[in-house]
Amino acid sequence: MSLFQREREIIVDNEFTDSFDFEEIEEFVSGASKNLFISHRFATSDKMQVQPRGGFPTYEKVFRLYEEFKSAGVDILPLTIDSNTRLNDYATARKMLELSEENDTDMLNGYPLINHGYRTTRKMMVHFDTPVSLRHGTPDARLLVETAIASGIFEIEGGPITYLLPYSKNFPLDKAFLYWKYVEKVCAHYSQFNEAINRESFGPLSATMQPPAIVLAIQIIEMLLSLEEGVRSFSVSFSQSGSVVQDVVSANVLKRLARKYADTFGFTDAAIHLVYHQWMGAFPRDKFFSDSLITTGTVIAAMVGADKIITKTRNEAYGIPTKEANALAVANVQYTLGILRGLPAISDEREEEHLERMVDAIMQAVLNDDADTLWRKVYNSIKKGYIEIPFSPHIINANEVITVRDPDGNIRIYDRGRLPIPDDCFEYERSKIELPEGKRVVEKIIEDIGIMQ
Amino acid sequence: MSLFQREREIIVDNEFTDSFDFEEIEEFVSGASKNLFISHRFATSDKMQVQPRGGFPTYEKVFRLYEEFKSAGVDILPLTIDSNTRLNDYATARKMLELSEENDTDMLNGYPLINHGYRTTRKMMVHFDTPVSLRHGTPDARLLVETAIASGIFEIEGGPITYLLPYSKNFPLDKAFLYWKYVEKVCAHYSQFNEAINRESFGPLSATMQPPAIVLAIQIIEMLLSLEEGVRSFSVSFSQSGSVVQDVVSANVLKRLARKYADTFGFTDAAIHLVYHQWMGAFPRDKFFSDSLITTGTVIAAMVGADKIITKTRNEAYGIPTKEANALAVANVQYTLGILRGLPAISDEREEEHLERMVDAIMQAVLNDDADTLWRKVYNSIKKGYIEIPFSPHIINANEVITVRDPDGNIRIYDRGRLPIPDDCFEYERSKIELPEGKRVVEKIIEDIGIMQ
Amino acid sequence: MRVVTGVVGNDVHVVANRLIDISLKERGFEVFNLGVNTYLEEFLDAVIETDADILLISSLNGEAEGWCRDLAILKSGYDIDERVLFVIGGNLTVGEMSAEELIPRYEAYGFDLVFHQVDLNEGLDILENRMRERLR
Amino acid sequence: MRVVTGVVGNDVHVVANRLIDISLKERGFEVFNLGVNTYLEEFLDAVIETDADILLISSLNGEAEGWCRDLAILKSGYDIDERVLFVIGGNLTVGEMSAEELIPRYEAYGFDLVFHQVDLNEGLDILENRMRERLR
Ligand code: B12
Ligand code: B12
Repeated sequence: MSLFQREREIIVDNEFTDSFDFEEIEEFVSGASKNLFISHRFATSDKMQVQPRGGFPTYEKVFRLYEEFKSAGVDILPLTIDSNTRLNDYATARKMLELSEENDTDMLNGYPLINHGYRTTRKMMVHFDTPVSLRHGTPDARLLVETAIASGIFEIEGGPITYLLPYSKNFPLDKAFLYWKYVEKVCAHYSQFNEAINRESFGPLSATMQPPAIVLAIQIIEMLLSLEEGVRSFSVSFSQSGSVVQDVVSANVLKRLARKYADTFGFTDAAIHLVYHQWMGAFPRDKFFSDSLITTGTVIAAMVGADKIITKTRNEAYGIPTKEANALAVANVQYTLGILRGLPAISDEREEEHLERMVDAIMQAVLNDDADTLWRKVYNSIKKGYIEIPFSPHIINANEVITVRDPDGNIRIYDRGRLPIPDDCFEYERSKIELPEGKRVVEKIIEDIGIMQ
Repeated sequence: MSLFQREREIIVDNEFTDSFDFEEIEEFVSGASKNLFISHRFATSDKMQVQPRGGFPTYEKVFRLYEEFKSAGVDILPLTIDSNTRLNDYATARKMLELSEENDTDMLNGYPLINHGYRTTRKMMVHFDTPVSLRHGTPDARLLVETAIASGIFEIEGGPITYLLPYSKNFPLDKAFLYWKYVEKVCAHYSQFNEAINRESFGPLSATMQPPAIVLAIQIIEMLLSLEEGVRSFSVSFSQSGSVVQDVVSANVLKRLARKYADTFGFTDAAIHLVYHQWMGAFPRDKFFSDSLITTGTVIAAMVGADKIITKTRNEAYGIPTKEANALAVANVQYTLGILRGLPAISDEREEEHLERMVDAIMQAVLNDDADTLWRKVYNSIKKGYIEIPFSPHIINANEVITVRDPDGNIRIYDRGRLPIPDDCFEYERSKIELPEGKRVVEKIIEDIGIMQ
Repeated sequence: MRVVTGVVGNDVHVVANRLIDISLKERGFEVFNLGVNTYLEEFLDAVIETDADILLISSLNGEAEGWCRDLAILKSGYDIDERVLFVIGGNLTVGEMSAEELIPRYEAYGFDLVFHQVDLNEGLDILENRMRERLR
Repeated sequence: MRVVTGVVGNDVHVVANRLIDISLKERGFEVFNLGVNTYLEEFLDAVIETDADILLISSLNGEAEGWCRDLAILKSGYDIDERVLFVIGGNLTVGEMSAEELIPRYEAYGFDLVFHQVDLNEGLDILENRMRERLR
């Protein structure tokens, strides 16, 4: 038995899991319906795939949620995991699940996949015969991903940076890298048997004033870390920035650079997809305004040419959406995509070159690090502040970069911290910023955070 | 007294009007608040002006409608006239108004302006101190426009073609031209005393499969007919076509050509504005889909750079909207305009040149007609079928042009009838059309009419 | 089978009328289309002139009720065959009203089939079925 | 005046917390910001350590109630000055619940001021007024 296989045995041998039958699971994956694979869907459909978020504690409620989504015309189903499971606290998750089942109220903010187990969960996945995407935010997702794939969930979101810096205060970074290395390997392993398991990075980060240069660099890095372990179907992503042009520029550059870096690293056979998240920041309280914001995001997604769109709901400012509100958003987005015709191909050469140079510069700084492996280079770069995420709650995050919006709504770098971008690029960014006489930067930032409200 | 003034005296001397005091009216216009003039608003604001449609029988209901609009953040108020008044049937309008007042139900589908009279109506206009746009659809709008301006309504929609061919079955065309000549003169006359009275053409026409070449030619013609009589502030318009690129192309060409023809005719001092109508065709029955369609239209309006947008409501497929539904649309449109930032400047040179050549060709054919005045040239051109409106109910309309959508949703000319467009342009149009094997043109047209449903 | 059709009153919405024309012809009816802006008297005249089996009225702009409430009175003045089927469809009220509330009213005015916000071909299918039943 | 602040429980929503920090400082408070992911015990420890006048807790992810229902019991174990003001604000429930239903619950847990979906500065204005009243 290989070392890796031994590690897997240990991981899945847990008092909260029923025994893992790896042989049976491989057989299941080998024979699984192509319809369960988003990688297959991407390969065979030109339509932008519509995917909401969502998960409930009990099997029945998720089942009903999926039915609702299906009748709204969903393309990809989500499975959002509860926060105890995210923190590997399966005991609490079990207790809360039991309470939820007994009292018919939700005591968890998602589906405790480990407690339900793959044998049960698989029934649902096979029943709906639709690709499912695992949404979690777990630094140590090893057992979760084993269970997900065994259940028939063939897309795994996240990554060592994007599921850590925005989601955690002090989880050790090096551990996150190693745990995710395991996840990549498992995904690569199962990809041999049938269509590829798709991995997706989480580009929205903290969803607040993220400069595209940072988002894109992180997307490319997580893609490379994944491809290095053998994954061959990967989605890079980002979220609506608040400026249409900036979204278009980000999409064009991200598509180009992701391909370039994948090829340079020798992964010419990897399929790369683009995912667009509707506005991830603070939503308006008015539900009709939220609808408008959602539709606007859909139009932009179509303009940037995304392969998949991840939807929000009119309840966003309030709380976890009801299944009805969630399905309504899916139906509206599908309707909007259906009526959008004759979209122009847009580009902005100057901005694209500018962004490309910044991303390349960050990538060079990372790749030039002395360490021997890519993940260590990245780890060092984060510690050195070459990479950081504005509004990350994590203690290791440099917290030096400051961004504000220019008059067109583009997010610009006001203070570059230790970001290794060329001086002239930084000057260009600064030149775009207009701070009205007497207005302090913080006031501007507060205003900029709330632009959709 | 001039001949024209004598004509005016006759027109306003009507058993349904209270006596017209022209001197007082001129004084009123001279001293009127600048806020009542949309021409002034256009000159002093860069913001896209948001205007709904709407009108009710009684003064009180219009008052409450305006209050609702104001609190939704409206920029321009509408006054939609009832259909009896449109047909100059003031007796029926009076009866129905009385019934409406007595029974507190609406027996008219708009405001019977003649019956209310200018003295009463002016109170409302002065109270709200906001530009009001007169929406009617009246071939003989002479008395209506006299009353409107005397009331403080300083924007008049319509024109001899656009308020006739889509709105009437057999009203004589030559009469329409002469009656509208009167309207233009009155508008020009009052424009001397204060800011200019704005005239607006109705570009949506029959709102069904209108090819841009026809729309643009008619817009330019109505503009010239108006400027000829001394009007100096004019809005050309068109409605959402169903293809984003086609809208952008139409807007770019219309702005360019309207200016060009105005200048060529010596009206270099005329201010020309662009108005965009949200989707005017068949709406979906689902009200949330209607919201999505409305928001999509708002995004496109912003992309084409309209000076004003005219809104629809989520009730469109059902009936005359309630004031609440109407105001909701205004609020949503304002919200959407508020969050749209960093819009790209789009153009499509090839399509623009192509459209420009078609419009120029139609204009040349019209201008080359033997007649001595522009309105007669236009009149002849319509009779000859050089100009026609698909899906016009009017008996004089040629009804030969057939249009279908290409795969990108652009409306293309399938049969050019007697439209004087160059052969190579027509070939280009035809080359874009793809009719699936075995599909009949009518099936395709039916499908194309219902694309937003 | 002969059908007289058109749009009643001061209504200029011609699009559905054009489609009805096409669809009726495709279904094998002989169609006399009076177009938009047609008054009730004109419809009844045409029914008699053409010896039609069906009168199929459209109304879209919400005015239908005002124009049709006098149908019964008017009918009695004409010598119209009992067997002529009176059909009306489109958007039959100003504002919003449920079909349950609306249909009985129009039936009371003298219509045999009433289609409020019903798709054209759905309505014409029902019409054809009704005519087939009659023939049996 | 000293304020201890932070986001309670497993909640990582840091944006409001950063803004609260700035706004409190601007208003002249001495701020001890424990950041996100802070447990109730840590808050109470900090109040005692810093001799704070106000404890201002945020919660955004809907978990607040689970973490705060034991406040009273916990408080009794500490020797906390009667005069310390307990404030909580943010998005205080999973899903939707009206403020009328929600505020009394949190008051019962031992909070003096409860702001559910209330804007930051609106809340801080009220807080300042309350503190001024006390000083009188
Ligand atoms: C295009 C349009 C126009 C065009 C018409 C161009 C033309 N000459 O045809 C223009 C812009 C000129 C126009 C003008 C007006 N319109 Co208009 N218009 C529309 C719109 C947007 C689409 C109509 C259309 O063409 N649909 C496509 C065709 C294929 O479908 P349809 O007409 O809905 O018919 C379907 C069914 O009803 C059915 N059907 C029709 N007849 C029959 C008969 C039978 C037997 C059966 C079974 C089925 C059937 O078949 C069709 C296909 O399924 C509708 C709103 C909507 N539906 O989205 C408003 C609408 C019909 N208009 C309306 C009004 C009020 C007007 C105006 C009075 C202006 C105003 N105050 O706003 C004017 C004046 C018209 C007049 N004097 O009649 C109202 C009617 C209100 C009501 N019923 O309460 C509507 C509903 C809009 C609204 N919500 O206010 N309009
Ligand atoms: C950005 C965001 C994120 C980012 C956070 C990045 C970061 N590290 O900060 C990311 C994407 C990582 C994220 C993750 C998650 N999020 Co989140 N997120 C949001 C979002 C869209 C905006 C929050 C924000 O930054 N707003 C801007 C700031 C300035 O405003 P604010 O936080 O709303 O606070 C205002 C007031 O509440 C007030 N306030 C706050 N504290 C206090 C205190 C006092 C005393 C006073 C007076 C006022 C006050 O002041 C602020 C300004 O007015 C909200 C939805 C929304 N509001 O639109 C959801 C939301 C808060 N998230 C939610 C959830 C559930 C999650 C997740 C669990 C994932 C999931 N299941 O979907 C995770 C995990 C987080 C965790 N473990 O805690 C839910 C909470 C549900 C509930 N309460 O019922 C929300 C409401 C979305 C939703 N409708 O589902 N999220």
